[in-house]
Amino acid sequence: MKNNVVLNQLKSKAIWVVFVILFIGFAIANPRFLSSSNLFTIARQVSMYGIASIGMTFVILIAGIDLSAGSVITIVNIVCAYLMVNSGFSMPAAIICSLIMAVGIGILNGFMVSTIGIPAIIATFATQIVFEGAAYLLSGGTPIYGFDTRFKIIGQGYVGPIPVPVIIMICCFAVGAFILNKTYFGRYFYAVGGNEEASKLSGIRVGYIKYLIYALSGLFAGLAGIVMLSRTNSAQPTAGKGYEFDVITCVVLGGVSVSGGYGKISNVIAGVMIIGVLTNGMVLLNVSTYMQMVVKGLVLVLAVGFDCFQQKRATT
Amino acid sequence: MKNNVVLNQLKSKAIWVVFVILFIGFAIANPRFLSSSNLFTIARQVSMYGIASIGMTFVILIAGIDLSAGSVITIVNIVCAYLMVNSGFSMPAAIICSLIMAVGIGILNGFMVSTIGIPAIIATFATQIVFEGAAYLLSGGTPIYGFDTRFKIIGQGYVGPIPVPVIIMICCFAVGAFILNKTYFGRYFYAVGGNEEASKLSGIRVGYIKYLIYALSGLFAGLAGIVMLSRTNSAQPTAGKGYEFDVITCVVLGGVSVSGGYGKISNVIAGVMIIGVLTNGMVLLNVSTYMQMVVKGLVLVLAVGFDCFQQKRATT
Amino acid sequence: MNDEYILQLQHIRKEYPGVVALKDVSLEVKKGEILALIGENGAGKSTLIKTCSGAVIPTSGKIIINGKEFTSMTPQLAAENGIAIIYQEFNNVKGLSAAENLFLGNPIRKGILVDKKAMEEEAEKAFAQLNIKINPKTLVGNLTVGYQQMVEIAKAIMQDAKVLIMDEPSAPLTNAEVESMFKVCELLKSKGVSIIYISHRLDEIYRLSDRIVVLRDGEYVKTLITKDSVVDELIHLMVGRDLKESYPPRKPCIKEEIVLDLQNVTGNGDKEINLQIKKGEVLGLGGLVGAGRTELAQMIFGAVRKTSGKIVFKGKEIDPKTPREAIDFGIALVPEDRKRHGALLGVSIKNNINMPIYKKISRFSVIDSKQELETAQKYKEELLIKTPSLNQLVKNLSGGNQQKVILGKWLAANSELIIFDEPTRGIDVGAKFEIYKLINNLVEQGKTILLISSEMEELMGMSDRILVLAEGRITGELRKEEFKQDSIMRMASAVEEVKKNEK
Amino acid sequence: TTKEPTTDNKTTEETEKETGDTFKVGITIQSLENSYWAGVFGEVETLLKEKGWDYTILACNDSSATQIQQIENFVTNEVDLIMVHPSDPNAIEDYLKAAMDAGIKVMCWDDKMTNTDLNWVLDNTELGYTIGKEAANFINDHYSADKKAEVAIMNYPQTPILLERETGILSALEEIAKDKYEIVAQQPAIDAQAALSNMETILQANPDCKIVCSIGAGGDIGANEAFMTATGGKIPDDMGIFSADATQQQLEAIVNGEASRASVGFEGSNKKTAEAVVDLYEKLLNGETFDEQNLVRPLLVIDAENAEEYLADYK
Ligand SMILES: Nc1ncnc2c1ncn2[C@@H]1O[C@H](COP(=O)(O)OP(=O)(O)OP(=O)(O)O)[C@@H](O)[C@H]1O
Ligand SMILES: Nc1ncnc2c1ncn2[C@@H]1O[C@H](COP(=O)(O)OP(=O)(O)OP(=O)(O)O)[C@@H](O)[C@H]1O
Ligand SMILES: O[C@@H]1[C@H](O)[C@H](O)CO[C@H]1O
Ligand SMILES: [Mg+2]
Ligand SMILES: [Mg+2]
Repeated sequence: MKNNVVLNQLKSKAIWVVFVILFIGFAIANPRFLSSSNLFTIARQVSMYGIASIGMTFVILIAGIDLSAGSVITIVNIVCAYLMVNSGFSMPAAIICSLIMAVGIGILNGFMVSTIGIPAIIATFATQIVFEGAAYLLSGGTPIYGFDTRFKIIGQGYVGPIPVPVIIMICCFAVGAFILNKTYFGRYFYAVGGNEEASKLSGIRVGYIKYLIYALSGLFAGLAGIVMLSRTNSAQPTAGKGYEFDVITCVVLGGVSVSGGYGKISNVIAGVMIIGVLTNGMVLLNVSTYMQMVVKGLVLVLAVGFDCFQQKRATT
Repeated sequence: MKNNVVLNQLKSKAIWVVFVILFIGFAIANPRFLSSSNLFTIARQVSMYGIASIGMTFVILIAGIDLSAGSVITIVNIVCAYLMVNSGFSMPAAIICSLIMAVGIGILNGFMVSTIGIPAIIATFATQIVFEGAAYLLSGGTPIYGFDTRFKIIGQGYVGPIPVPVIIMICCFAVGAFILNKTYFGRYFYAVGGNEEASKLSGIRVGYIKYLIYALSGLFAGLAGIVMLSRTNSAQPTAGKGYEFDVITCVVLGGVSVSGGYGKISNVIAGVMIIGVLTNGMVLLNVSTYMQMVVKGLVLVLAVGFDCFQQKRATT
Repeated sequence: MNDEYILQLQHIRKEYPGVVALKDVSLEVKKGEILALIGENGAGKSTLIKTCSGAVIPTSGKIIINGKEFTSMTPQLAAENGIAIIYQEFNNVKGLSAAENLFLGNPIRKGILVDKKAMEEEAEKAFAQLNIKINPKTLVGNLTVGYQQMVEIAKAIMQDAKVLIMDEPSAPLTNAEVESMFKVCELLKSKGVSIIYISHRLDEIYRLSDRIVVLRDGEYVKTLITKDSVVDELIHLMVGRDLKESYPPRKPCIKEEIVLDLQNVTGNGDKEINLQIKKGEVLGLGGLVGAGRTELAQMIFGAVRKTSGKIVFKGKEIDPKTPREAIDFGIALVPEDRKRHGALLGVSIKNNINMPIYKKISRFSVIDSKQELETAQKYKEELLIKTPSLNQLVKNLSGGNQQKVILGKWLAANSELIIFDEPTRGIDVGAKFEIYKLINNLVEQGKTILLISSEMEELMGMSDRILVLAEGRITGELRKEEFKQDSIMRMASAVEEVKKNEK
Repeated sequence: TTKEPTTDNKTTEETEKETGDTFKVGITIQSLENSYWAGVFGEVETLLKEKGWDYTILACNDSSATQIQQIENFVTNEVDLIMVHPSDPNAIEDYLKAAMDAGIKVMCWDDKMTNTDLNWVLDNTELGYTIGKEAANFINDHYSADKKAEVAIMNYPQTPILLERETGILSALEEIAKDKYEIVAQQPAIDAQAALSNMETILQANPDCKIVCSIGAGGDIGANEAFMTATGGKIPDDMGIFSADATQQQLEAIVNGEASRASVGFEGSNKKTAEAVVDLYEKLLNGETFDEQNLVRPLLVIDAENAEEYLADYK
């Protein structure tokens, strides 16, 4: 019986097992992997995925998807940089304005999905291409750079030994977990993801919840965009291209059900770490680009597959 | 009462209305648009979308998705070219082998989705990156070219005034519609998409159906890949990149429900035509790439939004 | 083995994480008999019959069909061996026509082609046999719950099965439909088909069955010969105690204050509905399927908006645009379609019960988890919800316990007016009695109830007054002393009269 | 050609207007993901707008099928000139032939194609070699066989011409700085974001890696950011990044004494490149012929010594 409990615990944490295996594997393959500076590097590198993954977790929890996350990152890069460099906005003003815009894009997604009823995959795909186009139009296609040096702190600074973006990520995870576990609207997210109709009849304003969730997804993607901008110190119209898929991968690796209703932030963290460790480890081992693609695909299948297989066995 | 029937007919064909509006709009904006040569050009240009969209329709009908379609196109390009140029295969042999491979990839997707239970979006995304990587590895990143001139016929030939790829597309649509409406397994697609549990309990081998559907999706994507290869006459490891999203767009524009169970080939044809007319028309009107992205996004939202709005009004 | 038995289940055990649903249950079905399977909610009836088709894989035990032993079963195997099942949850495909649903998994084929025409013709015949008017070409998604169930029944009958298993088939049906279903059952029996019939309506059991198997808490209790048994014994076996009356008495508690006053409410298929309910009253709504009772409830609850007329609630005109608004006014709806509209299946019992009040028990959006737990605990105890833990997901509960969770939710919300739409559908006698007592408690506490029920007995037993609807209009009103089954039926089918009035 | 009769029928005024002023140009390039392209075509657009020409600039996102579609649509639209930056030259030869048959002038950027009026070419292997040469000379100055330079290559093998460039870099290093270096990493870096991330990791694996050769601007900018962070802005003498493209951002880094040491440019700046290419359009459209179908572009090494001069051009 006790054995069973341990096993069940292990199963619900299958993704952490995958993480540990990968971690140990890389540590053996290249001893530098374990150096504290490399571990911080990984944490710094995944910070943007981590931050964006929280909003995506919410969206996927309600069986939605946000394909515009990468575009939001891009446009936040461009707009924030543009405001600082070309419009003479102060750093905080530029950041706040671009985050408001990110939330605005999220609300737009919410409007299309909730009020009009367009499937999320289509609505957010449309947003993606529109704002990718807009980012090019605004920047004329060229990078924007030359910010106040203080701006670097967000993405490149340290508090003691800990990189600032990592601290931001941890705070975001804490906020995300808090929302999901402690607040009433976090409960609503699960309810809406599980059964929209019944949620409505239980008095949940499902429409608002969807607006809220897409707005939050915009906000977290926007935050990731700011961190990215500070890290690269230069805004590129390609900054967030394809990012949404990495983020979705993290979230699904973290066991959030794409059909909605189930998922935990704690496991999403594992998903994020796996992607981080994998990318870092393969570059450390100087695996070629092509092989990196193949390996990433395989790890994804194995990790998610292992999880799904466990669950399938458990339920019949 | 009669009025209502007409209105309902119109509603179920809303997407054709959108198409006609676009068509008339472009015809007025640029008279060249209506020239018979341009209309054939459009038909030829959409042929690959059209062919691939049939498999994607099946997949989306069962509430799945095939993100590997673009990769299948790529790898079919590379493998078919490789066999013809480097391995000395005859043209038909190379085509058959690469189509078998495409089906094989589809079966692999079926295995992951059906047997292991990985969500389709993740399983096919993994397939996508693995085979994109594989295409690079096989080609070394450079184009493969120099085929038998007869190979051109498939993508560039004519029968009378009608381009061969258009004929292939029409045949594929006919086969697709036949499968969905007339065959028993086509009807199973709707059943599985509408209620998987009930289908299983009614004795439908849902697992097999999923294998079949993903295999067909591979096959149709593979066919699109062959047509593309013949059109370009040179295989590139970037050939199908991002194609899946255009194909998904066509299918969803065509009113196939992303939550499964509902959809018709006849409307998917309208979806395909809209994308074709839009791309062609915008070039005729000198719209630049950035603006094209913005316009495409907007048209997508308007077309799907119009459709969804109609349906929402109809059901409440 | 004994040839007399067409189906034998031997030593079936089924474990779920944390729950043993079946403990060593054995059961035999004779050729041409109707065997009733009864037990409280969660006793394991559905789980047991699902093992016959492989929809549930038992942890141990075996299935013997016609002397042939099976250790692993699949839906295909079951069908091939002459077993047809109507599951408790609907199993149709909404996007296919009624005809295609009848032949789901086994279409009439010419090679790889389906013969739609032949299927439609066959469907016509099958529906005619059941005495139901359904166009075979209609998409099942466009049919009402009752008709969907009739399609299910027709589908099972079509299969020419040797054993027909029906899990609460009558739950969504009205009396007339139940009658035609019974006729078909008797016809099948006369042809030598065996039937396993599950129902919580004991009158049906007595009318139909030859033998009765009783389950309790996943265990086999006893087999009875129907004609030699009495109801009290049956109930005692099921619930493990005696239940005296079927409708508990209540103190007179109707006040003068009018809580709900509908004035010419029109929309959602209903026309010019006028009704008043007094505080502390139980107003029954009777009618046939499609009469528009659910539709009326939806409008009062803000789930669908009325097109004209007035809703006056506690003296104030209200116009709820969403259920949330209605809930805030103090109105609750216990919907008829439990799985789709009632319970949040993937969410825990605790969360379900607290769902309408989360905002209220939160400070600065943060939930007071102590209060959350207390509320859930309170209603679990009050309603006798059978569960190992409040964190259990509702989808893992039996149907009746799911219904109790939904009730708990609205009790927690402390609503003034509670609309019950078929509240005891699929609920066992014991629990039914609990719910009746609860309804009494509620009105005694000053709450007001609108009760929609297709069970005539229940409607008459529980209501203070009954209004009857037909085709979206009120066709009659009966005071307690006038309650009579025929009067209600006459009003419910007063279709001609309604049409005449329209002209 | 087919066009002449129509012009003949027009009045002299109109003819003059057509030949002297307004043309319709269709441009299709490989992708806009690289800031070099986006920058140059931003300038080209400005110039075309000034001239009052009709133009359409499209990117095919590395897909030949899309590029073919774009060429076909240009032909339908009866443009006067098509300029292609081929995703894969073999794929579009036939379609350019059709364009030429329709009387359209055709120009190719980067590849030596057959069915064109003019190819404006760059020898990418040569370009790579030039980058490698700069790096190799720097290695020779600061490193030896005993103290080998650890070199990271920022590549992008997904694009054939960039693969050629990488090959050029590697052969220059091998020829000029033989035995004095070791390649510790070859990682993709088309954009600054990926380059930064990869460079950070490379530095973890190889803390002594101080030399980077990049096939383009993205790798340069990202690696520079990584070096600047790692050294706290104090770039040692033996550290350097060598790249192509010479965009404004790269030149500023060189001028400011950051890790970027040299970048191989072409005409000097985006603006100069744009002027040069638009000038070629005009010549082609006015019926000028070229002695050689292939016009080879100059390569220009920009380093600390001359960077200021070219930077002035951007301001
Ligand atoms: N998938 C599951 N996971 C965990 N427990 C389950 C699952 N399915 C059923 N159970 C449990 O098994 C027991 C028997 O359930 P079952 O549905 O068979 O009851 P029932 O007799 O059909 O009740 P009802 O009359 O309410 O339909 C219940 O306690 C239920 O909670
Ligand atoms: N989704 C739907 N699409 C089309 N028509 C529907 C739909 N749902 C219900 N209807 C129609 O609305 C009418 C009312 O059906 P419903 O069964 O809800 O009535 P009711 O009076 O609540 O029945 P009951 O007596 O069982 O409570 C029926 O005539 C039915 O055909
Ligand atoms: O690909 C481009 C072109 O070849 C250009 O001519 C130089 O810079 C590269 O980035
Ligand atoms: Mg049951
Ligand atoms: Mg009803």
